[in-house]
Amino acid sequence: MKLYLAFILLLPLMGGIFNALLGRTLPRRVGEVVACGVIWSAFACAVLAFAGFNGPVRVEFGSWLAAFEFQAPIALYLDQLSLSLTLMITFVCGLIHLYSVGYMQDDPAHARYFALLNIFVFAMLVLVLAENLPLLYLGWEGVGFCSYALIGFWYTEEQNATAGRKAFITTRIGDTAFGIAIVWMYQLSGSVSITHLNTMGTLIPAAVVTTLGLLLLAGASGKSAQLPLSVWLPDAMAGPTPVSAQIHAATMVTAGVYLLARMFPLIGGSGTVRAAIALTGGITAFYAATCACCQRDLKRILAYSTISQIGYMVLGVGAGALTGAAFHLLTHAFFKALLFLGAGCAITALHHRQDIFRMGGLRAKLPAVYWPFLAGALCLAGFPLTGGFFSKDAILAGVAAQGGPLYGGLLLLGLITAFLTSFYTFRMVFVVFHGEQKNPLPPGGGGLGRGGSDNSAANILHPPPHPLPSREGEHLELPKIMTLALVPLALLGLCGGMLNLPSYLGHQGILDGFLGSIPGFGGGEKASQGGEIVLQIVAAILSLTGLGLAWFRYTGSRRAEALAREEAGLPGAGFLLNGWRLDNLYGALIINPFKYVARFFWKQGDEAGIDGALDGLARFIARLGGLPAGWCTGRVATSLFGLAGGVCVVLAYLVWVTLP
Amino acid sequence: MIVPLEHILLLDGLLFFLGMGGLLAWRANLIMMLVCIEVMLNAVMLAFVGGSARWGSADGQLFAIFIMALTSAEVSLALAMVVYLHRRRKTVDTDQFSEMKG
Amino acid sequence: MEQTLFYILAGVAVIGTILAITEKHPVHAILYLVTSLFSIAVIFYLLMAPLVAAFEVILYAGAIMVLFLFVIMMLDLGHPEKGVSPHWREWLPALALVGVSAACLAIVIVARHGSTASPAAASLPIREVARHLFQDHGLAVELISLQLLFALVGALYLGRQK
Amino acid sequence: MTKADMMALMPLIILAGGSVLVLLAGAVRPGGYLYGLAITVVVSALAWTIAVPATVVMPGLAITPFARFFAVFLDSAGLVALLMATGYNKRRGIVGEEYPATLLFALAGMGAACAASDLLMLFLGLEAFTFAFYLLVAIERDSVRGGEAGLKYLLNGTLSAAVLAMGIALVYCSRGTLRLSELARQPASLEPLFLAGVCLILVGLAFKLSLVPAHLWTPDVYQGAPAPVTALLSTASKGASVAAVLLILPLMAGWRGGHDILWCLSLATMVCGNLAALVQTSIKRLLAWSSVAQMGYVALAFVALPAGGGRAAIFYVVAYAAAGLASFGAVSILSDGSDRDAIEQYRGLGYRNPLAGAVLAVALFSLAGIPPAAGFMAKFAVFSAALRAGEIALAMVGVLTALVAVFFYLRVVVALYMRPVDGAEAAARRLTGSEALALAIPTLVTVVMGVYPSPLLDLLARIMG
Amino acid sequence: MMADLHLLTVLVFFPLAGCLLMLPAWKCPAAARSLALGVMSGELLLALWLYASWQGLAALKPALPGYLLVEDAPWISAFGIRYTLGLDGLSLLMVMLTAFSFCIALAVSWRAVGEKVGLFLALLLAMETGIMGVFLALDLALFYLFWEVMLIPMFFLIGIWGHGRRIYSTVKFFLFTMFGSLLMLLAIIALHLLHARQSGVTTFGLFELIATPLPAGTQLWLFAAFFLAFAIKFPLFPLHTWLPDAHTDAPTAGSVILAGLLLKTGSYGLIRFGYPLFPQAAQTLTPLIYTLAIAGIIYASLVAFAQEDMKRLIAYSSIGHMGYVAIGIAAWEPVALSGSIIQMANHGVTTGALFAMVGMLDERAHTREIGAFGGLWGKIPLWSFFFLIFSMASVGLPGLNNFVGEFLVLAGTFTKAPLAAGLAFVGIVLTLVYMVRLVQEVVFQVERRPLPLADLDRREICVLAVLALLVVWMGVHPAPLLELIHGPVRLLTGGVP
Repeated sequence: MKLYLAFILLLPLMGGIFNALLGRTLPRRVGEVVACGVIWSAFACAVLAFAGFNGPVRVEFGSWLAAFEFQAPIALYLDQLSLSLTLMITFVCGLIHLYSVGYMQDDPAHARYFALLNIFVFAMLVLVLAENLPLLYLGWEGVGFCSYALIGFWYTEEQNATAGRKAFITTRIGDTAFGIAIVWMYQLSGSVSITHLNTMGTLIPAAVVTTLGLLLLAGASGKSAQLPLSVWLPDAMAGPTPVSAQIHAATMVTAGVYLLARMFPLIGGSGTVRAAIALTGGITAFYAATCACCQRDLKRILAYSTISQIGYMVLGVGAGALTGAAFHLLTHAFFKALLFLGAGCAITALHHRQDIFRMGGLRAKLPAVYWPFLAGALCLAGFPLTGGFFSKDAILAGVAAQGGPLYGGLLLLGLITAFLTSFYTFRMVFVVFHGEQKNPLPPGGGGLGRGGSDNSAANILHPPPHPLPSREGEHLELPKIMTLALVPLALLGLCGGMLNLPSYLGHQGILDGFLGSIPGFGGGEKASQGGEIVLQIVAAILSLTGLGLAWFRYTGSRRAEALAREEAGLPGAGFLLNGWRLDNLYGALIINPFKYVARFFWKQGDEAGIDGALDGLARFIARLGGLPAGWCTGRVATSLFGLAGGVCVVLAYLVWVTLP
Repeated sequence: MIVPLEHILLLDGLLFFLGMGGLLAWRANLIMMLVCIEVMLNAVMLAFVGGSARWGSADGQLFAIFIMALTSAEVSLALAMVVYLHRRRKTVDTDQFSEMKG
Repeated sequence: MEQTLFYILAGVAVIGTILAITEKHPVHAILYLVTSLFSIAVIFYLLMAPLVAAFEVILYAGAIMVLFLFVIMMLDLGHPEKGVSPHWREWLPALALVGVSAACLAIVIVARHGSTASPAAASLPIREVARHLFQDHGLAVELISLQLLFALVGALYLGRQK
Repeated sequence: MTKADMMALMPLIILAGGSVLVLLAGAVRPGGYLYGLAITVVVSALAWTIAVPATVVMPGLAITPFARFFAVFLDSAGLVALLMATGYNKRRGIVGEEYPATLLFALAGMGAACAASDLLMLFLGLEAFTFAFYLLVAIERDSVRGGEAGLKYLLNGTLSAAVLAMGIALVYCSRGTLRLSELARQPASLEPLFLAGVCLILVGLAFKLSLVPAHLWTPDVYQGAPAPVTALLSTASKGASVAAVLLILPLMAGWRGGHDILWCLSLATMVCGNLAALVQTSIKRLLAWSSVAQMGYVALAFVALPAGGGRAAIFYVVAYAAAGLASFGAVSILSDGSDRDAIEQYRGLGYRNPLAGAVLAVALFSLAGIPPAAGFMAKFAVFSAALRAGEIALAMVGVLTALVAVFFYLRVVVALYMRPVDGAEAAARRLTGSEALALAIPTLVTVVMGVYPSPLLDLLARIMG
Repeated sequence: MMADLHLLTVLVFFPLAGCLLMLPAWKCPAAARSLALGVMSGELLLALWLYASWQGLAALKPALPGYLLVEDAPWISAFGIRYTLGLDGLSLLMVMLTAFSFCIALAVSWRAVGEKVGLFLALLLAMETGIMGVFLALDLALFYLFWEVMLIPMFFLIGIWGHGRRIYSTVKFFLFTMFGSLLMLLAIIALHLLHARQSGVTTFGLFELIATPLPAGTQLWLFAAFFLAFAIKFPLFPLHTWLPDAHTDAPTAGSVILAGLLLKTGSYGLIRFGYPLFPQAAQTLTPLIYTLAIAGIIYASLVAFAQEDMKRLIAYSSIGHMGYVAIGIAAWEPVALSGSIIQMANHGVTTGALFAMVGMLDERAHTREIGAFGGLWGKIPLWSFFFLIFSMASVGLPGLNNFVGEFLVLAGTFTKAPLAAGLAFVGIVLTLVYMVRLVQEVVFQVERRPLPLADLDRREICVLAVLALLVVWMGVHPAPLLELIHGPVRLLTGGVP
């Protein structure tokens, strides 16, 4: 097991280093083979580990941070949760790597790309497998860095680089809370081992647990793009599409969910924390779904949907439905990767155009993309019997089982969100793949529709990274590997439900059984079977309604009118398009004051204040020097006066002293 | 001792400070400044002679004689310098010799 | 008798000095000063220092003052109308400074402990003084003679025309 | 006078006789060899002082280890100044036997002052060397400034001589003796008249040490005098005056007021000297003000006399003298040819004339009290004495003014090394052997004293008993 | 046996010997360079050899508990000053850092310094002696001597080979540091006198003086003087303004040494002298130190964000990073202190590397204005690659070196002062903000001004590769270093040897 784990981690790392150091000099193919090879080998190792798995193991490789009682060795912890995530990560990422070979075939910077992608996988795996929090933090920050570098991959565009920076900084704000939580836990228990900490729940005062939980929630919000730190994710779509798939759908954003689930035995003891988690998740899910309804950039729709779906998972964690959350995490990884990759195919085919209003009718032109994409969309929309349906339902059932006004409200919110999800998903599907493509492009090219986009979000609809020769009307030939990679994901997405069928279908779900033994996962009230069935029926109806509404609006004769009206801008659409204008809010509240204060401190604090005071002091002293120097007039009489004055003063002093 | 030492000292203090006052005031004429210095040194001699008389020791008188010798040496050099400077600047006003200052 | 003489001489010396240092005409000033010096010489004599008194007359009132006169005449400074005598504004700070100092010194002198016990010392014979001078202060004599030599050297050096 | 007395006095006799000899030789045959002759005289006096450890007490003079130490110190300074002057005077047209002879006489006077055992000898010694300096300062007859400087020094000097003599007279009137040893034996209560006398003596010596307020002549005289003369004036004469003060201070050892006077002198001198140096543009004036300031630290050591301040003062003045000789020596070399005096004109000279530049830099760092130069050890000694004496406030002021001092010393260093040379100037003249020696000796002393001051400190400890 | 070799003396004075040997090689740059290289690498080898054998040395149990090597000889007996050098784990780490940084400084100035090469190298060597002395001296007077000695070469280095307002900067640097150290000198003397008064022994030996019982008020004043000197070197807000100027205007080698070593002397002094000598006073002032350090972190990070000059930005980042060191010291807790010490080494490597890289860029482009660059990844990828690594190290990315120090500091500090540690965490975000801005504007985006830039040459690659390896090694496997300082830290924080 130690060997497997070592390989799982080392292979991607080595691949990354190999590509970073040598990738530029070696033939392209070598780099690609190495990059994909290491991930698949890691997957193989994961499978082997799965096969040999018989209970949680802790493996220590060496010391890392070791100072007195602070011990954070390089130690891994393989249990059911980390194992299943490892499997998922290596598998999905493997597919994404393969896909990338096709997607990036024209990009000269492939070495950097694959190096980062590999290191990203490594970091994610460290995050998942870490036994102690500092190591987890290493992975945590590692994915942050890789996402930064990958989002800004096409760095020549300022927006891309800025988006990367935004992602890095925003997630780091959350990380800070996480970091504080780590050192706090160390202070409380003298240890940073996750397994040890999870046994401490009862020994720590409730108020402290609550604070810790909130700190962890803040950390998770950063990585998982939950409110209020969700703003980075939509912008992060600036990166290459496989990157979006890998980072912002399948792996990195789930880190927060993973963290909360991992630490649930510690923090779940506090009702406040649970409620806060659930509330964050629920509101985020709703928030992102509303935003997704109005987006016109294909990838941004998916981005908001990701936020929304992660919101579900967080909601699930908050409701104690950890298994449900994990279940949704897995299925979401499959179908969201699928959707991104499919979207990538479409975008590639359209010369890196992402505005859905400029698309249409792709069903005929790209059938190999359409059908897997549709499968993904069905999952996302929670179409009955797909994987997404079951997993989302598991969460909602968990919420329902909690009862009470708060969770009741959240359930309602979740259901509305489900409806919205279905609507925007199929809006996307129908607009992109059905109907006719809407040409011509506005003059000047660039592939951007500027109509009605008086908002900053339109800036994110970036032009192609590498200006391609204008071959309008033509579609690029997609490399086969790109479309092939969609197939397994589509199958997994559709059949993902098999992983954990609801118990009313006869027996305990696979995941329920598998994960149940992990501390915390067994908990959470189970909904009654009847209630669960009712809930599923409601959800199915909502999903279908959403689908129907989208069908009604975006196909056939109404399509043109709807699109025209949306392009002109619906009332309130700008608000939703810009994600409730959170960016503007933060800009006004934080960023601009920050810049102002920075400059103020520099100019007024350092230069005018401290330096000015010191220079002034120096000048003052120099002026003071003029006094004794000015006394020296050069006339003899002055110096004689000095001497005589000395005599006078001394004698006067003597008189003063000796004669009382 | 014909008079108390204090009286001699008072006289000599008076002369000494008269000389000093003159020295300070007569900045316009170098010769007069030297004259004033003579007055001062003379007063010092008076003090020594008074002290000698008070204590009955020869040291005071000898000191006075030495001062006299010293004075003549200094005056001769000083007057040479007056001549030297007067030759260059045609003045004995010491305020004129203030090229260096600050 | 001697006491009275002392005070008269002291008065003469002070007045002579005051006149000397306030006189505008350098030659007159020198003459006033000579007067003062003579009276001081007599005081020296009264104070049983005949040798010093003699030197005072010979050296001070004689040689040095003549030297002054010589230089004044050589440089043709004997024209008071050309020279500038100190303005009262120049006298004022000088007098203030000096006045305070003199007053302080006077206080110190007057406050002297045990002032009354002034023994009337016998006059030291000149032979005794001379023996003292060359026996105890032979080195000082050498030093001062060297200094006189260098006064000569210096005066020659500075006075030499190019 | 016994043979032993003669042996002990020999250095003084050599110097005095040497000065007459030089005068005579110059009268017979003028020429540059006179400097060589003078150097020989100084070296032999120096060698004699070191080689013949005699201790005699005569009326007026007491050849004690203290005096012998100062004799060595002063003769070395004189030697360096002579070495410096050989080339400088030739270039500046100061010919004739007067210069070396007067210098030797000055050394003899200083030696006498340091060895004085009564106030008469002290006075005569002090006046002898001051007198010699009247001539030396004005010795450059072509220079307008020389004459002016000579006049200023003369007038101030005679006034201070009068004050000093007056002080001695008062002391004499009060006690009836001139012997230092008898005067230092203190009665239960000190007579005001006596104290007034001592105070006046102090003021007279303050002139020699250029302590505030009797310091105003210093910048003018230093600037006007030829650089080698300034070097000697600022070092040896200070050394002799420090010795004189150390001889005088026991007279008022038990008097609190003496401490207060010195305290004020020290404070005012440190503050005024360092502040005024800040605004100087002429390098000689800067060094002059700095020497004023340095004497403030010496005065600080005087304040701390009961706590080992005497040793600190001597150490300080030796360190200062080494640095002062080095700096004025370097200035005399760097300024030659032209009348280079403004700091601005020294830009880039550190490269044109590396040895002189480096020596100046080392000297300035020493003056600034930055290790490993001797100045640091000197400040260390002074401050530790001051703190031991409980003078915390004065030590703080000393430290802060030392910081100010660092600034103006650095200004010169900056000019030497960090400003571009303007214009293409002729390559530097090669230094003559004597000049190089004159630079090397004080620099070496500065560095060695800074790194390994133990021997000197131990020697001083023995001397000061 | 090893004590007989006087290794510490060699360590301190070997560079000085090299400096003197430079005199004959004055006129020949090539000879001067090879001489300096020989001396510096010899020094590095010696340091590394000491490191390799430190456990053996520890087993020999020299005179002082916890020390590996000690040398002691009378020096200025009149003042009670002794020549005492001692090497423990903490010193050894600093010695290695010193020897290493000087090699780096030499390497980066190999071509950059074209004129007065002999003088330049002589000054570097002289400074190495001074800094080595600071890290090894155990006698307060000796320490002070070295402390001052190291300033002079730096003064010349900045003043002669610097850029911009170099004279203003160098004088400011000198005066600032002198200000603090002069007061420290008084405090040292006062401590010595107090000790002498109590025990009758005149000594400046650290361990004798530690034993001096002091009344609280006195202790506070003395500590304040020490602290001022160290805080200026650190530099702590608001005494930091010399640093941006000095760094910006210094030549590259100067910046490397300044950042790598001179700042460390402040923290080293606080650890070695300040806290052990005045424990109660330090305790009293701890809130102040926290406040200053955190204010410094936040303030410097904000100001860094507004900078337009790359070097200045990195200079401000130094202030922020050293703030963590200060916090760790203030906590005076084993974990935090270990973190601080490690962070000292880390900061030396990382920031030194960043300065070196900016220097390389400056050599090529003759500007350091952030606005002049852009898109360097496309133009000089190697440079950009290394720059990215070092800047990520600087922001404390786990797996790279700075994280180790910062995290240990924060973990340790949190046990003592949660609020301080929490606020310091905020600083991490701020660090990221300005560093990422720098990276983005310089490395990414498009070229803003056409500059003739060539990528790194072989010498530069070697230098940076070594640094990068070190950055990674110290980030991934800091255990040997932590082990090295374990003993000293335990002793310092009150453990038994």
